Amino acid sequence: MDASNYLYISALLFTIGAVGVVVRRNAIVVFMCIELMLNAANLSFVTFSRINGNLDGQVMAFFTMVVAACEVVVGLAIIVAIYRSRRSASVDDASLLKR
Amino acid sequence: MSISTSLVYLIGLPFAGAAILLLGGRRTDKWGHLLATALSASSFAVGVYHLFQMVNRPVEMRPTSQKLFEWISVGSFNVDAGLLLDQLSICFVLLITGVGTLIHIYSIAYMSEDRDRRRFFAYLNLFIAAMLLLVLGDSYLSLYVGWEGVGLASYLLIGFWNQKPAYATASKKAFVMNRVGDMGLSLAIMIAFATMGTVSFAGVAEQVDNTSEAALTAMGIMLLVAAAGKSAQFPLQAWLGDAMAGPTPVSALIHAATMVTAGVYLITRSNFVFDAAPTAQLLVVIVGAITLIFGALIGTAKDDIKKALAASTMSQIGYMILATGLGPIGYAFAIMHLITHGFFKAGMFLGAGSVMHGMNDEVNMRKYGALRHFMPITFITFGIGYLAILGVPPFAGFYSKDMIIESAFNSGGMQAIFLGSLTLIGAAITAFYMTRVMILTFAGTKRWDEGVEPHESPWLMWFPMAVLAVGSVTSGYLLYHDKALYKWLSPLFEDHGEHEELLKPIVVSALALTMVAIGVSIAVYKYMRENIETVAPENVSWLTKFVRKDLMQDQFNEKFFMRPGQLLTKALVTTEDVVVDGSVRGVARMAIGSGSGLRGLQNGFVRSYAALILVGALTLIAAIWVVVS
Amino acid sequence: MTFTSPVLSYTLLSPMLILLGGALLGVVVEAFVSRAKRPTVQLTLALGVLFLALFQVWNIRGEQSLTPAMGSIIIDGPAVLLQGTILIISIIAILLIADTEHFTALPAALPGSEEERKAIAMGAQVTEVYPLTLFAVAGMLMFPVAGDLITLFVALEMLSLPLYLMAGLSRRRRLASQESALKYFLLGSFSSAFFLFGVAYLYGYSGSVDFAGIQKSVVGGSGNDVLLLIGIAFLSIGLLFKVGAVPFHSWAPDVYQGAPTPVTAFMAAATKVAAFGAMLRIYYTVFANAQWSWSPMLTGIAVITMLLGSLVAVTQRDVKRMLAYSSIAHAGFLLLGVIALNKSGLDSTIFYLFAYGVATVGAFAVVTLVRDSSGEVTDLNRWKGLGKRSPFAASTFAFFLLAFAGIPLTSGFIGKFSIFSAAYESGATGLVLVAILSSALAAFFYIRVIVLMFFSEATEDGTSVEIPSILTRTAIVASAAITLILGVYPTPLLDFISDLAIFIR
Amino acid sequence: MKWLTLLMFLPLVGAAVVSVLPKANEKAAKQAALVTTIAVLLVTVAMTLNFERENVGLQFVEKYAWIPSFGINFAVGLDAIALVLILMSTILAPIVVLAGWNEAHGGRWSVKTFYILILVLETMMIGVFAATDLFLFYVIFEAMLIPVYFLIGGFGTGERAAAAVKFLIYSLVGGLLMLASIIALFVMSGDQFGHTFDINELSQLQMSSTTQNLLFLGFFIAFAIKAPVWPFHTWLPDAAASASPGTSVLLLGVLDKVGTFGMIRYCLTLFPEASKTFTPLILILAVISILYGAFLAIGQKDIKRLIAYTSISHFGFITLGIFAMTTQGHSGAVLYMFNHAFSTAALFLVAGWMISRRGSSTISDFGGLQRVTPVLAWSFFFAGLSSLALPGLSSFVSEFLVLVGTFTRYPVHAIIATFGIVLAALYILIPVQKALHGPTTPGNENLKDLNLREKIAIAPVAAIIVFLGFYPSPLLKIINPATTNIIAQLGFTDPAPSIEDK
Repeated sequence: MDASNYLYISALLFTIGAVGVVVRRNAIVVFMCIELMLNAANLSFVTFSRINGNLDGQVMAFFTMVVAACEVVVGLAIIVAIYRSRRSASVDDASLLKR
Repeated sequence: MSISTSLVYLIGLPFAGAAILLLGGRRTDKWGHLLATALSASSFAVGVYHLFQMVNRPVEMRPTSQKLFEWISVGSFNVDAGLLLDQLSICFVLLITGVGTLIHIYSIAYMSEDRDRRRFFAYLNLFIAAMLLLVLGDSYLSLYVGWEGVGLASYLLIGFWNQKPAYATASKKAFVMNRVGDMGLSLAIMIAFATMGTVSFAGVAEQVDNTSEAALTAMGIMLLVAAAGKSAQFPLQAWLGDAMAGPTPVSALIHAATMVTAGVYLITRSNFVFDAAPTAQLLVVIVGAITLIFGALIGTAKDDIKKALAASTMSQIGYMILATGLGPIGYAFAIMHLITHGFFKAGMFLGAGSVMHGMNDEVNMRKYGALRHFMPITFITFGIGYLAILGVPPFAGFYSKDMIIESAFNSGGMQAIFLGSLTLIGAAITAFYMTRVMILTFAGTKRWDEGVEPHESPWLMWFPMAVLAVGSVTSGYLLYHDKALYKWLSPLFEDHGEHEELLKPIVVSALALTMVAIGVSIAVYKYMRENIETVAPENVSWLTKFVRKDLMQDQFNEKFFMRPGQLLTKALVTTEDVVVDGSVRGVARMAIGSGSGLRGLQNGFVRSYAALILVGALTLIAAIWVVVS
Repeated sequence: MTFTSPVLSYTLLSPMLILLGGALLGVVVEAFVSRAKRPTVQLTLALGVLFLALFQVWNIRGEQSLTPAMGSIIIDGPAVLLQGTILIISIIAILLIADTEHFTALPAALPGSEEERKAIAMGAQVTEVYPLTLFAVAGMLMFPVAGDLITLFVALEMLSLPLYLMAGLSRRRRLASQESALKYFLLGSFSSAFFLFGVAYLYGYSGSVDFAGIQKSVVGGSGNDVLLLIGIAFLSIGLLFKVGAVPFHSWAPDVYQGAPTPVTAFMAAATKVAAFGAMLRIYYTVFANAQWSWSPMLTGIAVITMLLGSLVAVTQRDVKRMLAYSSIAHAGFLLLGVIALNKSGLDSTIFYLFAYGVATVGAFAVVTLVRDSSGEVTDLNRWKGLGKRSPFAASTFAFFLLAFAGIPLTSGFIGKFSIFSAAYESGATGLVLVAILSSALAAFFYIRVIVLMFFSEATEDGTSVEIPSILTRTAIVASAAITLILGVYPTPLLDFISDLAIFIR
Repeated sequence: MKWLTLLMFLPLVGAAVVSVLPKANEKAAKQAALVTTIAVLLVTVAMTLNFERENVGLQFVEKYAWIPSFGINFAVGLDAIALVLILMSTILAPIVVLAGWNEAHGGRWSVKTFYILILVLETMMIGVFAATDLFLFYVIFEAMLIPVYFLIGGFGTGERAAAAVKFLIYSLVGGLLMLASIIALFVMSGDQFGHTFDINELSQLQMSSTTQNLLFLGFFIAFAIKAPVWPFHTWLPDAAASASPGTSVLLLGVLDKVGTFGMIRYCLTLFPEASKTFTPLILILAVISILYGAFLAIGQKDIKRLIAYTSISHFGFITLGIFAMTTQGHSGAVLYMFNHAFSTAALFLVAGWMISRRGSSTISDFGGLQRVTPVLAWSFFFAGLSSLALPGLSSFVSEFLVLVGTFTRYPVHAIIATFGIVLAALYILIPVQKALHGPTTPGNENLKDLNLREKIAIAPVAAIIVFLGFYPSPLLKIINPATTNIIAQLGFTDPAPSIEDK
């Protein structure tokens, strides 16, 4: 199977993630969409690693996972805090700051 | 040409007077008028001294000059502050300081009640100094300083009682119209420098032959504009009548004898320019001719004694200007008439002042009448002036005016007859309105307001009038005799020999006297018989109304200059606000507007921010797609 | 496959290591030092660490090495300059952070809850902010010296994650603060995803994640340009997001406004230095030979950034938001230096970053002084007449604004002049004209604020001005002094930068 | 001896002294300012006496490296034009301090602040004329906006804040345009012979005519805003109407001269070809300024705005003289700059006294002042006469030189400009009549005449006006070699008289 197909899937996943960020309201879902984008990137890394025939891409993917985990920690902390004060996880409700 | 070191005193003495009195303020109130008079008199004495010096020198050595200091020097533009006293300027010096001193004396009494008498004398001295500078400057630029200086003095003196708004307006009007003339003078100077590289009289005279006629014509016309402004000639004549707002001695000195004749001086001084620019010369004649009739006509309908005299002044100066326009044959006669006019018109103005003094400052002649019994001296001196202006022999005007009429007839060509006739008609009208003035003032019945008790003026006032009256009788003959003035002045002018005589002098005199007789008769017929009403009748012909309104001169100026000017000013003020400043404000508003618009992007929703980022990313991808394909 | 043990040059890495060590120590302090002593200990620790790192940076100023950490880190002149700048700015910012009045007593407590009141009554303080700051600084130090894309990505996250948290720590208006944290976090990770995706494509393009390898491919020009273009574009999105360039700027106003002001000061100034530092290295070395691919993109972005920043700033009514838009406009000006791609562009960008960063911290420091009973007052209408009530606050703030506006005798002018010259030298005449136009627009709103402070009458509910604590005062005075000195006699710094600022590749 | 640094340093010392004086002791601040400005004046006079008139190069040159990496030096030096303008500024300064003794009291800030600002401004006024390094010039050119901004906004009246902002924005926009040009010059100098800001070296730059034209415009518009030339003038009436009289004097008398000075020093020297290209356009703008300013002055109801518009008219004359490219025009323009400072100073100071006495600046609120306050009235009238360029007063000499210099090359422009002298009579005499003549308006009966301090302040101004009217030679002798040199360097010779040999 042609490796470039993986790239198309990766691009598709990335796009789905990006669109998801824009259209979904729940902060958790938005955040998951971002995770989807990161993973799309990971897929690309691995694919390119395969195409290029070296391991740098795979190493990068591991790094990404670690970083994503850190992001989850920070992100959930923020989302939980805001959920507790607002009793809502909708990102649209948090629009005090504007103009 | 000889060198003198004492010319500067002529100007310096009165100037010092003005400076002391103005800077000294109220401290000089007690003796200020005496100082001013003394300084004016000493200036006169210096003038007389110079006259004797001059007479005793050979003809070519008569002009005297004094270089004071380097005034303006930039590149090839070099003007020294220099004075020039020649045969022409000495006439003026003596007239200015002589008549000036008499009027100083007169004013001591005339202004004795005024709390600002000191200031008045300061202005008078300032005027004398400026006028002397005008006639003594050796270049157009020095003349210009005096030229505007007298304008300033005139402004100050017309507006001396400026707490009356009308008087303040009159003074402003005089200054502004004079400035129009001054503009002409400055342009003339610029033309002189641009084409001849010099602005001194001697330099210009030297270069005239090498200069194109077009340039000379342009310069001549600009000089004429200047002269018209200062001498109240058509079309810049309208200020003179209003200038009578000033105290009467001012009218006598500035607006009759001296300042208003500066135009005649300027044209005579620039004879070399006009002689080489026939078109300009023709225009001078035309302006003179129009003004002499114009002024005379205005004079026929004036009830204000001073304004009647002012109109007469305008008309008489018209004669002089006309004479200067005739070229070499006319210059000397213009100056001669100028001098005699200085005597008789100043005398009459002082007479008018004397009348007003006795009549509680009433100027309306319809409220005079029968004053000959109450003011005999005034009557006599005024009467002498009257005879002089009419040109009755042997009074001064007879000689000077007849010479001008004669020159007009002898100027050659068809224009000669036309000009000659005009001057004769002018003489007739002059006779009419002056007779009217005499009758209304001194003859007839009393038409005074209640409480007015006419009385003769004190000797300080009638003495100058008497002196001037003597001058009005004798000056004409003295100057005429043996062509004294003509010979005196002729070294300055290039007279090209004999002129054909269209009419013999005796014929001219006869014609002139006939015209005068006609004018007098009409006036006597009209004003001796009927009762004069104290208010001017309203049911008069349109012509009379027209003349009463000074031939619509003010209305004309208002309609064609003042109103459009005011409209333009208003329009520009609006333009400034709406267009010039408005466009800047518009740009600012636009910036703020677009800023507020863009602010809408920041709507507070994190998803739309993400969308914005996404749009940015898509744009980049689109751009890449364009680049790649 | 043999395992090569890593060779590390500890001296060259020491600034970062010191920071990381200090941050970890800070965490330990949180755990073991009593609550009462914590603020002092943490502050001392943070300041000590920062100064020590700065000292180390100074010591390595002449060094150049491609391999202090197996090629993952590059230390050269610009690296030293940028690290020094970040450290100096952080030191000043830490002085502001030390004023605990800005931070919530108990971040976990609900806003307005009994719990929170109790914490306040107890005098609790969020001393966690110090280690967080130190972690962020460590990330910032690493960002511009990264030698491969992995390090770059890790550094990016390392500087971002603590900042997300710090944005939510405000004591007053906690809802807004939390909101700003959320927005910053979501958008930040969103852009990180783009960044990462770009990294992936660059890897795909060159088969390498280190800068040297990518550069080789770019110079060789053999790879697939589509991959390169997408890679550069997406990588740039991540970087441009951090500097707040339009259209990736929308987080900035909201976060600047919502975050505690000392944090805003720190992030506005230091993040910008780090991000621009990384951009300089990437565009000046890695992609220098692919100028055709990124220069038009950056030019377009610079233009809209400068114009939008200035235009929108004109209409702002909140001082922090106004400063946010001002910082967006300044990001646009700084892009000029990146686009210039010449030595003077490099020099001037570094100078500008330093000057701007210091002035920014100073300006926000003044903002922290203007308060009423419910905390900071950022509504510009209530800044009216400040000049009368507090000449010190108003005049220093006015001075910083003048520096932002680029008035001569302030560092801002020298910065603007040098960066515009560099852009002009590179032939970007049109860009310079747009920059000049935006400067004119920008001047308008800076002056507006000065007018408010000095020439408008105070409103009824006038704000009081806090007597600045010694630390805040030091921060303000130091910033103002640096701004003035760099405006009057910038020669030493300019020469220093000019001598050092040469990338090794 | 380092004359110029001493000169620039002195006011700063004064400012430092004032700043340490106790706030309550206002009188001490005033006295310190007065003493300082007088000291500066004395130094300037000494410099003038040491100035070599025939030497057309720069004198009193000092040069210190400032930012070597950009080729920037702190370089100062004087040619005759700069000397004359510095002399003008330093004469005005003590007069302004003395005349405006009480004008700081209505301010937003302490009296001390006012004098510190004035003294700092004086340093900058000297520096801006003395700078021979373009960068230094620009720095001072921009930096001096700040003290003026605070002087207008802090010590002015009426819409002072708005006026101050308008002033600053206009000036900054102009300054930024100039900055664009300066950057271009800087980069080009780097390409051609190494970075420099020395104006002599910059004038050697090679550039295409398009470049030159564009850069010229950058400079010219900045100077035209400063000068101000129509249509860049609208900030001036607002600023002048709001500023205190003393500030207005410095604003119109000195700061605006930087614009016309810049035209000579920078536009003509750096871009000779472009100057020639744009001369026709600029001459038209100048003539429009003359007439437009005059008409607008006639239409004003506020005395300060009126004076501001008269200045726009006068600056039209100065610009006309500069771009007529004749020695008469140039010397006239430089002399005009000097003279205008004093005639405007006289007008503004006297108007200021009138306003502070009456509490209104509307012309129609005055009336009949001549009866009540003769000395005040005379001072105003005299200042007016100077403004309308009455022969015998200083402004006449310069105005006439400008006109005659223009006429020899551009007669049509000169003729149109000459109409300005009629309008001048109107814009002066109308307010004179309204304010001084006529019956005394109710409310004005008890106005006080000038006191001794005010008389002492106005006397030197009047003396200078009269003296230079009759004897401008001392100044012209200083100015002439410089202007002749500039004209010659630009490749112009005065048009020769069109005498034909018949």
